[in-house]
Amino acid sequence: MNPGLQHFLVLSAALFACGLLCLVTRRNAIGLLMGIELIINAANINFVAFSRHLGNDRAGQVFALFGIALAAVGVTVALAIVFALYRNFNKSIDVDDASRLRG
Amino acid sequence: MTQYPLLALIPLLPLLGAAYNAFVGARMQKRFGYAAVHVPAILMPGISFVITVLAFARLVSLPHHERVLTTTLWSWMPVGSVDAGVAFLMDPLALVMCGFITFVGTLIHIYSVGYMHEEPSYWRFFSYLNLFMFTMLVLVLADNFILMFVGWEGVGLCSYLLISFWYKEKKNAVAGMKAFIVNRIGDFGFLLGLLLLFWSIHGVTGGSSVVFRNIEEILAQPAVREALSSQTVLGLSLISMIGILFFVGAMGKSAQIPLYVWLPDAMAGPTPVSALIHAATMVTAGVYLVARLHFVFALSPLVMSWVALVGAVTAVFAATIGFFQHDIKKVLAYSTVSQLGYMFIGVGVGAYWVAIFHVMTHAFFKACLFLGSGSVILGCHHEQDMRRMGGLKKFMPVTAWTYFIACCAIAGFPFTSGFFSKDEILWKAFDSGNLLFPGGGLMIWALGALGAVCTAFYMFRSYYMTFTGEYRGAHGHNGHGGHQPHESPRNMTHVLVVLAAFSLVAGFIGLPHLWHLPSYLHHWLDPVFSGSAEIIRSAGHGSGHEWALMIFSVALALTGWAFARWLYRDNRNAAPSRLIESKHPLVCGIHRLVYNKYYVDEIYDAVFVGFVMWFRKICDWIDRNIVDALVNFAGLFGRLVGRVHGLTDTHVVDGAVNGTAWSIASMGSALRLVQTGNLRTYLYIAISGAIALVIMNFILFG
Amino acid sequence: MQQDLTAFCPEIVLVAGVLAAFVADLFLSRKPIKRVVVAAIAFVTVCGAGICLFCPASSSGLLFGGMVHADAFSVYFKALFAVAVCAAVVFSYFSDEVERDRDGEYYAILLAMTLAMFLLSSATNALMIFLSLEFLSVASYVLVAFRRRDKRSTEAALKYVVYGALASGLMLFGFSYLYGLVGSLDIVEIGRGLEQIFAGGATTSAKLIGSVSVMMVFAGFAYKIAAVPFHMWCPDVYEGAPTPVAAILSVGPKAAGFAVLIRFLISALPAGTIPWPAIIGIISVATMTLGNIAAIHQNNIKRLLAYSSIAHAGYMLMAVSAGSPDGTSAVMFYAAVYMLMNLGAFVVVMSVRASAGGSEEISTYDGLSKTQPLLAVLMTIFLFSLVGIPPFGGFIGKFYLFAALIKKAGYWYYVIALAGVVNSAVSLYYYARIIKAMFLKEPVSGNNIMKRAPAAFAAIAVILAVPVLVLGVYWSPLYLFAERSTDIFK
Amino acid sequence: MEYQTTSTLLTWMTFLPMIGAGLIIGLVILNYVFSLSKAALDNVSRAIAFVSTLGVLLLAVRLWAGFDGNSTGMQFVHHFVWMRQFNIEYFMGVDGISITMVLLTALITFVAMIASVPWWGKIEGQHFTGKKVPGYMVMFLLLETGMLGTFCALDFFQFYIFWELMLLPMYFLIGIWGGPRKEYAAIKFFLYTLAGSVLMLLCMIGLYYASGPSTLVDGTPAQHTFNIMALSAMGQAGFFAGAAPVLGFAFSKIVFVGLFIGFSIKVPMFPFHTWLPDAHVEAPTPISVILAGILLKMGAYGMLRFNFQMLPDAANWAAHTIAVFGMINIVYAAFVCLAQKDLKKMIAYSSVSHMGFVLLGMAAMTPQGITGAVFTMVSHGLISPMLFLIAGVIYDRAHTRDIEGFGGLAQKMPEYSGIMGLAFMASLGLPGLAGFIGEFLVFAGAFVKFRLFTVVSATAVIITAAYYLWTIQRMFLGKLNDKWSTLWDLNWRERITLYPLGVMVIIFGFYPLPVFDLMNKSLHALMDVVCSRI
Repeated sequence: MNPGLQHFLVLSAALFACGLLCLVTRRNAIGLLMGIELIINAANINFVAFSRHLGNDRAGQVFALFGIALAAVGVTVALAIVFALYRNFNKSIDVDDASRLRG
Repeated sequence: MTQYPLLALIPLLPLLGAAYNAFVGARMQKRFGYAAVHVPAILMPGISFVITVLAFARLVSLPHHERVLTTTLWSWMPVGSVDAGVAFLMDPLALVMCGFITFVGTLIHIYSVGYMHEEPSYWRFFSYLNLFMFTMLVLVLADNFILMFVGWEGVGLCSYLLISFWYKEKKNAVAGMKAFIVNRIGDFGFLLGLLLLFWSIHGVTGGSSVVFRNIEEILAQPAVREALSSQTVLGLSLISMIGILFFVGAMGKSAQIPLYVWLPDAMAGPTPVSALIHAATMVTAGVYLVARLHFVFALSPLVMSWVALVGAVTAVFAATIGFFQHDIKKVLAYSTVSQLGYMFIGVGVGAYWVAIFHVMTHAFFKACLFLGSGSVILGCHHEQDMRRMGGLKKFMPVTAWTYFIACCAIAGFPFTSGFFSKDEILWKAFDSGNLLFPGGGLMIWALGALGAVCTAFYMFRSYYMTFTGEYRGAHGHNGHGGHQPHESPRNMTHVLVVLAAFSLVAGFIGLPHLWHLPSYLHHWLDPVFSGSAEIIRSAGHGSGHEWALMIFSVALALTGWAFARWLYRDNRNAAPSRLIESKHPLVCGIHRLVYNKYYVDEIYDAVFVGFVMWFRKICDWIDRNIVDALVNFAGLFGRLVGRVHGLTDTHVVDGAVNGTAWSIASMGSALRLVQTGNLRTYLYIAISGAIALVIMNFILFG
Repeated sequence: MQQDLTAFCPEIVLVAGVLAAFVADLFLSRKPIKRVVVAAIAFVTVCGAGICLFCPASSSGLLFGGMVHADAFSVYFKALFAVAVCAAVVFSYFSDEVERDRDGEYYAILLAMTLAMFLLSSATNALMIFLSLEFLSVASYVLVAFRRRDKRSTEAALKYVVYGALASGLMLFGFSYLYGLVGSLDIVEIGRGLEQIFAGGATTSAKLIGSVSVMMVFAGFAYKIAAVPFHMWCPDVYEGAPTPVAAILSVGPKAAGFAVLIRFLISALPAGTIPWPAIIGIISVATMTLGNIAAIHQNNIKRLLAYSSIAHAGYMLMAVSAGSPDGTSAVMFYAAVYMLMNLGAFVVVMSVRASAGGSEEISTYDGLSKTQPLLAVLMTIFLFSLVGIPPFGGFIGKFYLFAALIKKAGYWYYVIALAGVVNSAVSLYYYARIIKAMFLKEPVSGNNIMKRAPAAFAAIAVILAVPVLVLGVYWSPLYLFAERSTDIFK
Repeated sequence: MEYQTTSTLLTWMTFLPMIGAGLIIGLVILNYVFSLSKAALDNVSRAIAFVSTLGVLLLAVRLWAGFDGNSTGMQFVHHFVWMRQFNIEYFMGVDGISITMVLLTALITFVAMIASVPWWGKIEGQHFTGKKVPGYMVMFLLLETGMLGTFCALDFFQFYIFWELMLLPMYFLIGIWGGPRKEYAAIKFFLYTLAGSVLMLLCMIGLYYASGPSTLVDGTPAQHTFNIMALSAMGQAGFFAGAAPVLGFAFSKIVFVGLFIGFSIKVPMFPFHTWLPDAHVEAPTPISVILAGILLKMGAYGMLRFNFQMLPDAANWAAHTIAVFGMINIVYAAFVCLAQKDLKKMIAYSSVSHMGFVLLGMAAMTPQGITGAVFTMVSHGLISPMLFLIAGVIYDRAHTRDIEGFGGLAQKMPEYSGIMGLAFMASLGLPGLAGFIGEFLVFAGAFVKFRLFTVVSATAVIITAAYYLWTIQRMFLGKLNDKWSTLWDLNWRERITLYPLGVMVIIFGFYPLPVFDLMNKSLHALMDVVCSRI
């Protein structure tokens, strides 16, 4: 049987959960970015599923497209910053090292 | 109520004198010598005395029942029904008081010219003396309670200033402070009595006043009297509570039993001060108050008997202490306390005019005694201990004779003023009918009689110890070299002679009715006390009793004199010294007890002063540690400020520290721990925060 | 369509400015006058955008098919952003923290951020909101990370990026569900749809999803205004970022966040749906209290100002929770006054930092009244205004916040007002610590060899201090402007 | 009720010091251009401050001459609309209640001004009168503006602005020119008063929104108002009784308590009084003079003007508790005075005790009680400055305030001991001096309503006498402590400040009529308002 709306929602919820989990557990900066990507793509899936469910309402798909674009933008900037992190924190992109600002 | 503007001058002149000496005195003394100081100082009370005589003449010319002169300067406290004004009133009672105050005051001013002649701050002494005259005259001439209260505490202030006149010694300052504070306790009672009287009248009649005459008229109405005696406060009827409170004020000022402790210490002041303030004038203010408020006291038999009883007990108690005192001024001080007890007996049994009579006569002979002791002290170069005097009759004949006459007067030898006034008081006590319990009069009379014996004994003891026998002075032996005691200068001895004369003559204006001779003073004071005359009932003893009592009191005086003469004349008799060294427990115990004034001072210090000092420490600790800490936002501020400011101030920080269990500051530092700087903890908190938001949304808003 | 463009002219000017800045940076690279030219361009464009705002066409209505609503509400906020960025351009120019060689890009990105703020404050479509929010965040990530060789700047940027990404991811996810429920992206339709769901007997699961998704969307906004559960990034970023960036961050994006939050709450969540005033009230109390209490123990001045900005976000949220037109105008008025005070304070921080060799400890302020009296007086004006003491503007702002609350006269509103009052009293303490250091302490011997900071900082601070003082006494024009622009409720 | 502008005297009086302050600031800025010598700058700023305070004093005399004692309405009104949106008006006026306070402020500030000038005798080391004089004078003048504004303001918003305007200069005056623990004292003072006034802000807004319709001065109608006169009329007409309950309690009670706490911190009342001793001990002498002379009266004035005039029903409800706190103030502070070692701290606690009389008198709400309370404010306003000047004199010479450290000063400084004796006697309420009249009237007034409290408070009369006399005895009488053999007597500057106050204390002791004439009518009108509520 072809997948209905619920299946997509379950998939996106799962993706969302993985993203959150990945964000919280990963020590590696790149790993965090992956988590972020997962969350945004989960939302995109949602949008596409709903636009299909609402009778091919194009707004959802447009939103998904923008979502992808903005995800890309976000990741590029994040990678630039991770690169700066790499250079400044003697070759380590471990997030826990970068915790000197506290209190 | 005839207007008599000169009245205002009587108190204002001494004030002028005081101001002159206070501001200009020091320079005048330096430039023009002592005369520039004491001449105006003496002149002012002198003129007041002259004006009093003029007022007397004016009063006599008025018909018997309208003998009141008044003058109002300005309205002082026109608030609500308190209509107190700066107004003076001269009625026969005030005239008598004003008369002997100005007369004795002027004499003592003259006397102190001699006594204080080498004192550097001479001007300060006379300015205080004049200030005292001003406050005493304001007290006596005031026509309302509040102006009287100004005089009342004003004399307290002047006695404080004069007692600690030689402030270089710490004990004088302490004595002055003690006098002021004990007086202040009395004034506390006076104030409460005044307020209770004012508002209870206001409660009953809707309108009230602080002027004596208005209150007397209001209290004359039977409805008001019945209402005041029916309503009760703290179990006592209203009128008796008012009476007791006023009597507390009188006790404070006139040194009766509980509040007499300041008078013996007040002897630390110069002798003219003791004579003027602590013998003749100020201490009689209490008696004057009770006499002035006769219409209040007469209404309540309970208060009458209470006053009489306190008077009697004080008379005997103070007299016994007088037995073993060595300091001549202390003996006289205790005799003053005991004589005041007699005056209060007189007022307590309703014989107001007799009490005032005794006040007047006492003013004369007690002033004479004190001034006599002053000239003795001056003669023996500031030696006050009788054991180191003796045989001064040879060196100071005039002082000796005047001292002897005054002793006879105070002991009550026949035909002396003391005899007439004290005997009349004892008779009125014996004959009084309206004390609470029927036998009351007799008991009061008995105490009075016992007191009379003791008075005679210790007075003549002091006479014989100082004036007879040989001179035991430390400087040089009898008859050659060293500092011989010398007679005081003329201006002092003349005053002594005048006073001695008056203490003999003064008795004749108040002759007892028994001798069917006109008693001018009784007739003169009658209109003042007519208000409560019908309430005072006598027990109706016949004149036979009066004769018997008169003879008995003369006998008492003679026995007292004989005993003293036997024990102390030319101190040949060894009995007194044996008594002191005796090892017998009972005798030795009693002697030490009486000699140390029944340890009353020590008890007061331990109980009252001790409590106050302890309680102040508690309050201070509470203030610093509990109130300060609790209020500082639950320790936020204190602990925070303490730590951040690096203060080591133990009080503040300790207090704040123990109040910090849940202080905001400690929460603040907890928050800093949460901000670990670790990115993942941030994300974790963000996500849990979102989840918490969602859950809260459901729980609270379903 | 043509009519839309004329209304869109402020944004167009900004786009032109961004492009001009980038082009100028490329062509004039490595020439000394480049800095001046680019800065001038930036300044001119922002002023141009500000002026265009007030031409008649600008507040005409829904543009680009409902994506953007150029109404008086957004015009007010755009004017605010214009002023803020003008000041930012000037003090960035004089600040030594912005690397001289690369500051061409700095101004370009700054203009981009302004554009993002303009869009965010007028976005009425979910897509537009997400797009402008993401655009704003990205621009501010780059600015925070601008000092490439500085460890703290990088660390701050990292935290900002990851935290921001998570928050916007949450918001996106929330929007997706809202879209699914309501079928439209326009917040007004969303509002109508939600109203039907919550009013009509729709299934409880729909209500559940509705409220969860709204909460997620709210998470996005809360991150932007640094409200309590999502404030963790704020102290670290403000401390790490270069001071001019921290200054503009504490004012620009925060005000934009409030604009979009208010717009979303008012239009997307009408009365029947979610009781958002209560939720916002609870969050405001939590934000205020945390901001104030955490600020007490700070020794770094920028970190202290960060917590103070969180506390002020809490005060503004307090008025938002009132939900009445008064509340909104109070927030807008307070946003303007807060912008002035906070920028002023940051300018003084920059000046002291410049003259004290980069130290940001409060102890460097010891005895400032002796070494630089003018700065000390200006800082006192700003700090006492931040506390809300009458003769200054801050008090009037706070007065309106409390007035809005008490006018609602609900039991909980009094509790929130009481919390606000206690917090502003507590806030005195940490502000006064700085004043105490400046006036009551003697300058540490080391400090008084301070080299003179650029006079421009003092000039800017004076320019900002004057309105703070004037607003304390005569504030009706600004209040009228704020009141007129709450028309979205009519 | 319409109050059209009748005279701008009060505005001139209030803002003259601010103009002076502006001049000094202008002078300081000019100093950057062509720098004068420090001494010249100091002296010019002292001159400006002196002229401004003198100007205010002359205007105050003009006010006293023009004030008509037997009208209960507002006089010297200056009234115009300030902020139309929130119906905020600039409304200045003075009536029986505030006239005495305005005159007292003008006088005491002038005396404090003279005390701030360095005395021409020997100055050793960094005396506070030599340190940063322009800043001191600016703060001093701003403080005076704040105080005068607070007493004359009749618009609640304007009152609140002046009330807080007074805080800033005070913080700096204590903080910069104070004694060793000045920071602690300054921040404590600021925080306590701010906490109180922040509560007042809420009550103010609550009252505003609960107030009914009224018209502004230029006739435009307004649904709510800050105008105190209008609010009082509404309060007396029982308008606030109908307002919605707040936090579960009746509106007027909550507003009463809020305002009362704000004012009682200033009075200071028992639990909130701990800031006063610290502030006094650390503040320089002239600032202590102003703090004790005027700032404490603001709290009491505020209670009269707001708590009693606007919310009479709540006033009756709370009268009993206020009396209890008044009693505690009197007795507790008297005992704490006994335990103090520092002269200035002792005087501070005695101020707390005296302000307890004001509370007791106000709570009694009888004609004698309220007149006594306001007269105590006036007499304490004269006596406590004298006491602090005296403490200042000895501190300037010996640089220590420890009472035990002295002894036998009367020999070295007779004139000083004389004036000190007068001040101490007046303070312990000796009849014939100003202190007694207020005390007696308060006792008379309070006796009929709270008999027990009055009796307990009356015992404090004894304790007050005890600690004053004990201080005199330890400091002035007894053997001269040789350490102080080099002290010199009063110099002319100290005489100028002390003798006028001493003369006034004596005059008002014997002839208080002028003060009663000024305030009796209005106070009794206020009293009738509150009493008619029982």
